[in-house]
Amino acid sequence: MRYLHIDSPRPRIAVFDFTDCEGCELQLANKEETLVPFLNAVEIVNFREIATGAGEDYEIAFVEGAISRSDEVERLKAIRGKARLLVALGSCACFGGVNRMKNAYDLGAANAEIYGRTPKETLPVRSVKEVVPVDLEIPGCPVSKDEVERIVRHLVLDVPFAFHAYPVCVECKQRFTTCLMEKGQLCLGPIVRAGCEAPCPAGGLGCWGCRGPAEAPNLEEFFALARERGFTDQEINERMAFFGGFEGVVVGGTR
Amino acid sequence: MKNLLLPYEVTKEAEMAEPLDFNRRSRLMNTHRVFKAEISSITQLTEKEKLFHIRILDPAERQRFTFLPGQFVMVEVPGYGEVPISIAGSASNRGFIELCIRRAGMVTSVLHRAKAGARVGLRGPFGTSFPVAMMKDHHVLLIAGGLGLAPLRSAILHVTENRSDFRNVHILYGTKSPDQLLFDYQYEQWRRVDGVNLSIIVEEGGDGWTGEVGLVTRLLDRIPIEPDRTYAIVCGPPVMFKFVCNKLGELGIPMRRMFVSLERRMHCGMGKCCRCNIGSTFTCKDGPVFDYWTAINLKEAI
Amino acid sequence: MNVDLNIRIHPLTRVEGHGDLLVRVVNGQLQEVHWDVVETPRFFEVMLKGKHYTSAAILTARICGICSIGHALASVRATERAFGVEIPETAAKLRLLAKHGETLQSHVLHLLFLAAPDFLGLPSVLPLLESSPSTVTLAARLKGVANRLCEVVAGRATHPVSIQVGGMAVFPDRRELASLKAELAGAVKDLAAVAELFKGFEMPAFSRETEFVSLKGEGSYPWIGGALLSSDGVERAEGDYLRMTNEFVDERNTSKLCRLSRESFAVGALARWNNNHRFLHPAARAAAEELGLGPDCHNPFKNNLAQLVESIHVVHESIALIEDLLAEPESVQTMAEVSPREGEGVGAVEVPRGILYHHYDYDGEGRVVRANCIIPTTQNNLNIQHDLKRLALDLAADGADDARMERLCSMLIRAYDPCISCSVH
Amino acid sequence: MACGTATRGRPPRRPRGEGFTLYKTLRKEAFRSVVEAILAGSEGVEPRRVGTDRHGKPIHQFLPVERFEDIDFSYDTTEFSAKTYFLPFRERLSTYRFSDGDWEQETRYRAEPRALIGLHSCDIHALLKLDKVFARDWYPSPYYLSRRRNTFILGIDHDPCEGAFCRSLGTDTVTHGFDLFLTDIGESYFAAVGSDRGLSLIDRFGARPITDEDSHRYVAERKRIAALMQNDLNLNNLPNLLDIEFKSPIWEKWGAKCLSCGTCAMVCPTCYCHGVYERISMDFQEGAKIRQLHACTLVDFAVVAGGHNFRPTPESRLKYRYYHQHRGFVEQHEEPKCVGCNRCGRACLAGIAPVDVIRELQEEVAP
Repeated sequence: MRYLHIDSPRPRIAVFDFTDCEGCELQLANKEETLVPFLNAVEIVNFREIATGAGEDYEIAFVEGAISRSDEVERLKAIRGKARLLVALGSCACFGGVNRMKNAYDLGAANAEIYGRTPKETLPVRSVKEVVPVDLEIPGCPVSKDEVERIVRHLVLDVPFAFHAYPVCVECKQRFTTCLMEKGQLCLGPIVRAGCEAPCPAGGLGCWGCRGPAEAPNLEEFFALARERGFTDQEINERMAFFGGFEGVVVGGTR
Repeated sequence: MKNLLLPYEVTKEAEMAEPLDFNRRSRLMNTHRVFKAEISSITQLTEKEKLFHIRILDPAERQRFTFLPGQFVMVEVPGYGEVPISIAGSASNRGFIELCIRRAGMVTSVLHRAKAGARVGLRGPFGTSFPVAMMKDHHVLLIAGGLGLAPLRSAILHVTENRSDFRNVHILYGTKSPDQLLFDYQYEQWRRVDGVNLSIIVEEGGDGWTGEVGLVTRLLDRIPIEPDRTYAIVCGPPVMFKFVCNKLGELGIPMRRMFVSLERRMHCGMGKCCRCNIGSTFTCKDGPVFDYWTAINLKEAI
Repeated sequence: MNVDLNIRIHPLTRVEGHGDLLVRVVNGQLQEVHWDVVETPRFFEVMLKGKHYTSAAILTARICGICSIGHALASVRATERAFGVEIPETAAKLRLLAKHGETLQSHVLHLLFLAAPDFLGLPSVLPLLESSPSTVTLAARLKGVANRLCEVVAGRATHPVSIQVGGMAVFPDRRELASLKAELAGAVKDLAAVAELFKGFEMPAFSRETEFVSLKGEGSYPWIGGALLSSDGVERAEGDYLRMTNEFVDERNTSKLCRLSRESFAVGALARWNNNHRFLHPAARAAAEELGLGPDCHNPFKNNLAQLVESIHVVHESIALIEDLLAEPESVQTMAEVSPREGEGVGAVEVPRGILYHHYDYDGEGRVVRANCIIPTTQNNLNIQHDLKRLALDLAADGADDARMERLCSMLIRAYDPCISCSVH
Repeated sequence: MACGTATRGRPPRRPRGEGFTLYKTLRKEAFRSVVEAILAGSEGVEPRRVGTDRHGKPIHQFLPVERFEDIDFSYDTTEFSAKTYFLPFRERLSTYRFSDGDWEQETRYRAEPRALIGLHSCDIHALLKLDKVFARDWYPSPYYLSRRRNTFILGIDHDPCEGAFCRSLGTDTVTHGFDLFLTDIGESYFAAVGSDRGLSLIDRFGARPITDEDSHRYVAERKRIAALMQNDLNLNNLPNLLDIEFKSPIWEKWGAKCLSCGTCAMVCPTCYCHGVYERISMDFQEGAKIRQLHACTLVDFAVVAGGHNFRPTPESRLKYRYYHQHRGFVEQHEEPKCVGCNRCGRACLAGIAPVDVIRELQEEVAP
């Protein structure tokens, strides 16, 4: 790519995964209409899910998943050591994701319940940035490929990227989705960062907050209006805790 | 309902036949067409600011592009976006347009990486201008703080090029530190123009600085001012022009004869997007140059 | 021949999740062969405890990014059976359509992106971008149709949103359904091209007598719910899945392991083919014959062919389903009333890699008391190990070198299209 | 006055449909044929029932409809306005094609014929206000004009909508800005004809000149509707009031409630604030310049390059919204931007309704 008389080489990227479902990696192979140019825009040197051969000379590492085992901590640190830029891909990497709910349970008992007398190693779930410094976080469960594409273009051209500051409501309006709160469902849309194009409310599911909070959300008013509509503090808290993006935010003082 | 009216279309030829009526009721219909231009040279002014010389490629379009000091253009970097930039060069120069651009957002950082020869687009010019015609036969105070020198430079160049039109001319310029001084290589040239006084001041001098230290308002203390025969143009951040204008007010200059240039983020330049609105005023078409009376009466302006 | 081989692959590539392969041959004698699943445990069954029924499917979809629709379907089915909810017929059709979208997407991803490079002697699909861009375009087009089918019907291709307890939350946009129907007609042609490609691939000659477990077809090729069937003659009700799986834990794996009548059994496309091929669409059966996939096939490499045959089947069935759905009136109901009650329910669904079970116990408030999920790859893991052992023995006896041993062992595991993250949930 | 014809280099100042209005009557039986004739030749957008809200009330949207049966003319207010058919949420303004360091710009603004059937008078007023910004002000927008000129508008009269305060803004009746506007006068419709294409259409289906009796019936019907209007908000003093109350604690109170979600502006029939951004295609061969509607209540509306936010608080943004609606627009165009449809009030989850905010402002100064 040569533009404005600036040469932009294809960045060498690697994709790694940790405690996760690999759904975000899968998005990298989705959005088929632009898949070929997407794969051509970068040089993939390490991507276990789709390619054999593990190059170590990458500049940008995309890391999917939360961290929940000691070998993962070591592996992540090694990746951080090699990558010029470390990108947390998806809600698990950014916030711990659904995995974070595990931390609310006794891990010993959990292990005994699942594995009986042969327990497996497990640590409380952490997000990537809780273990190593992160340069860029792309939230979403799964991530939006469109957003990933935009970010990759910015990485190729080496210009700063900004996420939408506003909440999901804007994108529901854009696609004529009738407000689910008006239909009687709980929806975190008013306090969650847009950029997903609001597929969930359009599919009949209120927002569960996988992208984390929008910029300066009005939590107090949101809690008040949700309560007014008959939703309990427990419901709201469970919803906000689901993807880990609202860590530390609680309505009603108990959790 | 077939055969409804087709949309009105404008060809380049038709458009060229229309007078380019800056910021008055323009009939130009292809509102987003840009002049294709080339960055002919780039000068690093400070760590964050570069001066771009930009030449419109089509000779007829180049000839047609004229502006008044204080106006701005939308600089289009295709694929990245548009940014509003005040013209820093002389209105009499038909060869190229000078833009002093600070690296701040996405588009400006791309521009900072561009090399000479790169092609960009220009839309405009837009907005109101400094009242150079009214200033004729008056004393002139040209005061800038920081990046404010960029829009003010077009006024400075107008005044120096038409020196005989004006009485006493004072240019006062202040920045935070010496390394932020813009166009330092031109100060000598401006000073040599007969009867132009240039004073520079910085807030924090540091080693090697032998010039004045303090706020730009300090420079005003030493200038003899004839309030009823003086125009002032003040460019800089709101906090700076507020202090300067208050001081000028104390010296007896009427607010209607002080002019300031306001900064907002224009997206369209045509008074449509509302992003640059201050209260009910569009900075892009009612501004960016306002007299100080109007400016202080804009809700939330300062 | 006295050959020494020492193959360690950590982790295996072009599969979903982390698994290690180890083969050690000394003096032509097989010393050790292991397929170890080392994926990080996530404890979904524990996290489900106390969750409201409305969040169970949303949570369990996150077990797997590839078969999230299958998980959501098994989850809502388990819950609906616990609550005694009958979903509207239209919802059942929509669910099957979403299921087909996922099956096609997953099979195409496996066949063309993950498996085909083995047959072409390439490390991945990426070099094809240069050497054979039309193959990549074909794969992308097929996967695109499949993903759009999921998006239109389930709201999203990964982690669906419309599959909810009681039915489907929305009826899809009719214009989009209609355009999908046209696209699927194109997919029929594209799949014929894929079949041509695979006809040229040499399936390794390998066979091992295996017990195959799947849903039991009754009138149609089975995908969602119904009786469970083994090729060794075991037949049980959906709710009796525990006696069909017999899960246990070992030291080396973070995935559990399963067995039934023998030392191990297999699930997945080949199992479904063996148990239910007579219910396939005629076009799919014809393709099987062309590809050399016969009934009672015990060559695990041919799971690839069974996936291809199933892909053809689901495309044809999807076209018919869309025609049906387009005939539905505007006012058609897609959700049933749901009132939670105490009780338990099991949902069994044929996901791309085999039969998947979700089992929940609910309290009277509709909150999960106990949950159990058994994943296809969990059921396949032991069978993969036994297949590997046999394959390694054969190859060692044949005097295979490192490269051949590594290639075929990797291919064998890949042929199962294992979903390792899934198996360690 | 005849409508201007487009000539090269001189766009008409007025959009089609404005100016002289003539009246006819149309038999009710012919109505369906009129609608079907429109649908046969262009995409039709009509009020359509899409569900029910949590109180069991029907929700309507303006959506493309293919069959007459699917249109629900008895709608109250649609959740979203019809502005999207003139100002889409997202619109490509220009395309740049790159080649070896250079680029070419391409701009298109052709619109396909469309018909909006069943608009209420307030929504037609909304279009007239948008006309002032995009068709009659400096730099008329070709994107807007091409859609406006290619959209056939058939309006209908209706009983007052719940919560609306259109009467306070004079938007409960309309005299221009449409092709046809129908009022139910019993056996037939009293049709106001705003364009030649509207006239030739109803003439094809047996429209007749009005009689005195038709006029009486029409006036009676208008009286009946006017009597049903509930809101009696007087907005005359509002522009002035907004200046005086710029620092009122009222803004603090409502600002604290505002979610900054932009819903009010998104559903508004006249809100046109937008942002312009560009995207490069994945193959780096093409750049697109895109206009996307923004909202003055969104957190980053007044952020400038470098990061400074001129309106950092919800309070300052909400206040600006009212200021623009009822003060700024008046200064520019001699009328408020608001049409009183109360879509923003209905859609606001936090319950910020313009009627309440305005009443409080007015009471604040009243002793």
